[in-house]
Amino acid sequence: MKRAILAALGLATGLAVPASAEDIKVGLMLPYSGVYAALGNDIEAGFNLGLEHFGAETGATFEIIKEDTEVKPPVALGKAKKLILQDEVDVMAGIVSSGVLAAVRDMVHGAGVPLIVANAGNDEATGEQCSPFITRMSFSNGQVNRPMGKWMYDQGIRKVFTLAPDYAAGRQMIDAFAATFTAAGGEIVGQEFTPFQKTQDFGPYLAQAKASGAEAVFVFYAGGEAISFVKQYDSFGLKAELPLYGSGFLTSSLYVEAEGPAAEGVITALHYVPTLDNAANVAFSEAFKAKTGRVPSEYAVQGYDTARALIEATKTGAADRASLANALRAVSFEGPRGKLAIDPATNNVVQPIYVYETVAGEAGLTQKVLGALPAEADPVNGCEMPAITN
Amino acid sequence: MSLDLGFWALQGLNALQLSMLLFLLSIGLTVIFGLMHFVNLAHGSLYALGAYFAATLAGFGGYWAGFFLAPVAVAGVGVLLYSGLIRRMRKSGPMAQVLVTFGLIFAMLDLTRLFWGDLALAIEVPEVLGGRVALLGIEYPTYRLFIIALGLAIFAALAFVLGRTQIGAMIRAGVDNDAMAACLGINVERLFFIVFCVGCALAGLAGAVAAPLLSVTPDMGLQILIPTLIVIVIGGLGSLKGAIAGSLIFGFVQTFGAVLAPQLASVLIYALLAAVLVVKPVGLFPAKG
Amino acid sequence: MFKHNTLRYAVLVLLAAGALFQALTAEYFGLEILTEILILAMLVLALDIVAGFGGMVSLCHGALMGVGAYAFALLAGQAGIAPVLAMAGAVAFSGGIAWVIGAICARSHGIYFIMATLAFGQMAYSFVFESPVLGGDDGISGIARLDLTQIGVDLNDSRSFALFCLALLAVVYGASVLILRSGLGRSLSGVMHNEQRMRALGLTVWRVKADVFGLSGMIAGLAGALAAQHSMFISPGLLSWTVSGEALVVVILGGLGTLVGPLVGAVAFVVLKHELSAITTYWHLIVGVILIAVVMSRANGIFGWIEARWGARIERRVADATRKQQPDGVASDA
Amino acid sequence: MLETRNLSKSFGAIQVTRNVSLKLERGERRVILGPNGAGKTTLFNLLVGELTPDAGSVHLAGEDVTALPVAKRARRGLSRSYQKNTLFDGLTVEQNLGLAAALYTGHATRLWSDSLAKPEVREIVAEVAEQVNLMPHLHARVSEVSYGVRRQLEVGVALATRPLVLLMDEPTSGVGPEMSKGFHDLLNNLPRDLTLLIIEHDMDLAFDVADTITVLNYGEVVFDGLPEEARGSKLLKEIYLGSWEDA
Repeated sequence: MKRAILAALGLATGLAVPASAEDIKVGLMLPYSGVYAALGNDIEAGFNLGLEHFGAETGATFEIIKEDTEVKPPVALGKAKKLILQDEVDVMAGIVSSGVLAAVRDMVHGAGVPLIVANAGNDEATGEQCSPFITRMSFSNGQVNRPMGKWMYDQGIRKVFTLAPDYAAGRQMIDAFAATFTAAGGEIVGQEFTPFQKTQDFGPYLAQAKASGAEAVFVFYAGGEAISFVKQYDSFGLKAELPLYGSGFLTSSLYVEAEGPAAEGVITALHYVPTLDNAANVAFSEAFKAKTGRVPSEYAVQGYDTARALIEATKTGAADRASLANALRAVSFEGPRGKLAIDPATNNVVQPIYVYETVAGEAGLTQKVLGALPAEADPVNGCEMPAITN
Repeated sequence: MSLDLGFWALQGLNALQLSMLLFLLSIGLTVIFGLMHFVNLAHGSLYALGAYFAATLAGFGGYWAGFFLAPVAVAGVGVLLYSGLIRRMRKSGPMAQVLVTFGLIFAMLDLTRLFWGDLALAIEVPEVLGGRVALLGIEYPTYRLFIIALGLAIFAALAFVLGRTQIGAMIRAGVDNDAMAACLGINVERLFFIVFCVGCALAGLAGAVAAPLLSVTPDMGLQILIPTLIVIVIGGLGSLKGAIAGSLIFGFVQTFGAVLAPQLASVLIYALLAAVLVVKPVGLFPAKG
Repeated sequence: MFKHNTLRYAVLVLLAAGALFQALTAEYFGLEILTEILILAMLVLALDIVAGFGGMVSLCHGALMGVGAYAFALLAGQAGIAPVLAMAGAVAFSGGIAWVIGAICARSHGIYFIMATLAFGQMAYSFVFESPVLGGDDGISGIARLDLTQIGVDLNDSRSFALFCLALLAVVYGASVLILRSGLGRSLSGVMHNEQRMRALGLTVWRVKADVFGLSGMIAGLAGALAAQHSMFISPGLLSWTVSGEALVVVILGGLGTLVGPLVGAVAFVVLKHELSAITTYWHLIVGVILIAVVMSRANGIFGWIEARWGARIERRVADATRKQQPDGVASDA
Repeated sequence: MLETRNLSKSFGAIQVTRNVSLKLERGERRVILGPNGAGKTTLFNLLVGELTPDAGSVHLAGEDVTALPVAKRARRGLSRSYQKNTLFDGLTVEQNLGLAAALYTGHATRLWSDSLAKPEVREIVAEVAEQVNLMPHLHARVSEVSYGVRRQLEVGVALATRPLVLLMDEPTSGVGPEMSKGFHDLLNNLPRDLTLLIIEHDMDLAFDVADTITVLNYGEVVFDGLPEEARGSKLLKEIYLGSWEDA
């Protein structure tokens, strides 16, 4: 969006505010149309809330320029170029789909503009393709699923059937789970990848899962596919004999209402659960509910923490592209999802992973946290982080 | 993996279920084409609209309110489309029609977003159709059986109407040669109108029926459009036989392709379509020779 | 049958001047938009040749462009071939694919042709989407632009790249005119006006259709190779049928079968899209409504409308002028 | 030059061509007579390849062309005009002739030259335009000229491919007596070595130009001979000429 929204924050109080009052231009790249529009809206709501909550802690003011990526890589790349070269933003944030991130990566890296990734989780972005300018506050595909392998084995599950959409993220999520599950001693008895965004009927795959002799099914689906999958899984009556596990996106609070009772009893792992019992989360989720009337999703918290990371970075006095990039890599704070820090080796966030079960609550479905798995830094995955030179 | 008879029976039912859903969509599109030579690319959008209407209505009056009223509401939209656009586009070439309805896809996609937002909606399966039925030695979701039964019932009803009733004879005459039909004193214009509305209602019904199975999202119409087009082109435009044959071919190729050759699943159906077009450029069972 | 007239020349000169002016003076984002227009213009020229002069309404030209883009990326990137040769290879490859599609679809007409090309386009899309070698959904990044430093041009500079695209578009326009004015192009017009008669006169119709479709595919492939270099990144979305649909929209918006019109359409479409998407995320709705209005208006697009309104008047004036110059009153055939 | 052997064709249960055997010598001008529905046009379609026969064969200049598609037969010198104008309506008369002529000269599929600008093509166009009296209309669009001119063009386009054998399907269909007379001259002006097969209803014209006459009835050859014999044939009178004598 061309209309710049001037967020003049951090005035008045004057107590903890550092003396320097820099104005920082932020390019916010999110999908406002297309299949991920709902995600984009949630991230933005979280981001705005983050600015509101923590903006007073820094002397910097933020001018936000919003751009719609439409989830189309070429469109997003054009918008990124515009933000960097024409609007001359100091920092960029957002990006939902991995395809879009892959498209803008070279541009951002080449131009030396710090980018805070607020969703896209492809492993390479903080692996082989890592850049000192790209810091990820959301998650990596492997990170979310890796702990689940061991955890499920520890629950006594030995044979698992996996399902995911046939694209890079789907494969990365499943691979990470399969690696730790088999390392622990479990067996993957079947694996199917369904045509991405083209599969509406999961029946054929569910029949295969049933016939595979597995003790449980582990899946990754998100968005509309997650809703269809969970409902169809339940309608085939598989939930009782073949418990459903997965990546937490499957039963994200954004979609769980649409899934209805079919989602009850599904156990998944994610970096955020709305019902986490800590002060930061209570404050965040209360404020988010008051603003939007919805329970915050993992996407909302990613937006929230992205804003917070930006503010934390500016608190160090960083105001230009290079210093912001350096400051972002050193950010760490305690937020709604617990203690977060950026791993300087990959620039990916290090965070605890929560296993939760979707259960019926007083007002609709809610999440019961079964356990918090300790934070682990991703393997370096071929990332050779060059130093930033001015 | 133990692939016993039950497994194949299950997959067969899955294929049949998918076929019937596609049949509900393609029959409207194909008869509209056969009769009016009109290609409505926005047919998928009407399906999405049906799902949204059903989701909204289900919020007030439960599943059955959506099931019965959504097709009516979509037919109402059909009336608007017909009097506003379609009637004026009748004499235009296929390209103009493709483009106008392409524009409609754009417009209707954003209209659904405007009215219903970007978040996915859902409908619960009604109590009666929840659960599973044991048959052929397997358990199969009742709702899916309901879709199969509904598809077959609509097929039977349409076969009866087209084959045994006066209006059916009029439609067949119109498909065969509309100028001749007009000469025989058939009010072709009114016939078109009726068929178009029924086609829309069937698309709406398909949407309402699919909604509890899938999720209701703005792009569901775009997703279903290509399969529907493949069905009617394979089957041959304009005929009931073509629609049911095309639907069955698509359903079974898609389902068993996914099981037997997952890597090829999505290319397979296009390759089949290309093959059909090479051998029979007008599809397997066209309405005219 | 294609013919330039005064109005067409005038619009061409205006467009070229406008593009040059924009290329030399525009700010960064202006250059982005200009390049987008130039590449789209190339694609719609390719489409107008087959649809406007051959009656072959293709819904696979977006896919052909994508094939060109992927072929370029693979040849230049993975295979390490010199970018100039990779571009030639990409053009040849997409031309070959287009020839085969044209040959197979030549027997189909009207809506069947549209559907058949749609099927082939989707087949290519699915193939690319599902191929890990081609990057699947994530696409391929890090595509290098042509290296023209030897002649003192750095294509990594946006302005140079825009000028480069403009030059290529001019070449492509010239080539399109030559194709349409060649024996092959004339015969294609004959086929569009009366396929049965051309056959009865001894023309192997499918060959002509396939040949022209192949040539058109080469142009689409070139557009693809440029698109890949422009964004330095490609993804399967490039091959989606909606891209073909949009290209068809542009051709219609501009004026089918006028060659100049689609260029006007490309300018109008891209500018409209950017202006609207800056205002609202519901810009598809507005574009959809405009499209419906244009097609319903029965005018042959923007340019067709201008041609019908003012073209006749200008032609008459020119004819009068020439008649005055030639006292014997023999008006030359323009 | 053109020969058929036992040509047969049915549409469903209706046999429209029965065992037709014809033989035309080079330069022969033959008129086909027969009532409506006798299968004359079907025979033409079989000859040029727009229909495939159920049985029998077609030979052109001694070669069996039964298996050849329309275009290939045309390139071997078989040309036809249609009963219902089959022209390039949006184009000019000159372009109509040029498209056909380019197919003869071989410029029709070339990419490097404009077929219509080629001297060889222009020469044929001028010649044919002269032959069929189209000179005044060359630059007019087909849609702008009168029906009579279009009939002339219909023959002109067929002639512009410089055929060995020309099949004319009712060239005077729908034109007035004055025009008919014009066609008479036109036919007489055609080169003598061009083999002609004409479906014609205008009896004066038919008997005047014909070297030989074939009469079809219910898809069958019921008469094959000289015009004089045809006039006297009783059988012919019964099935066909009765109506002519009344006229």
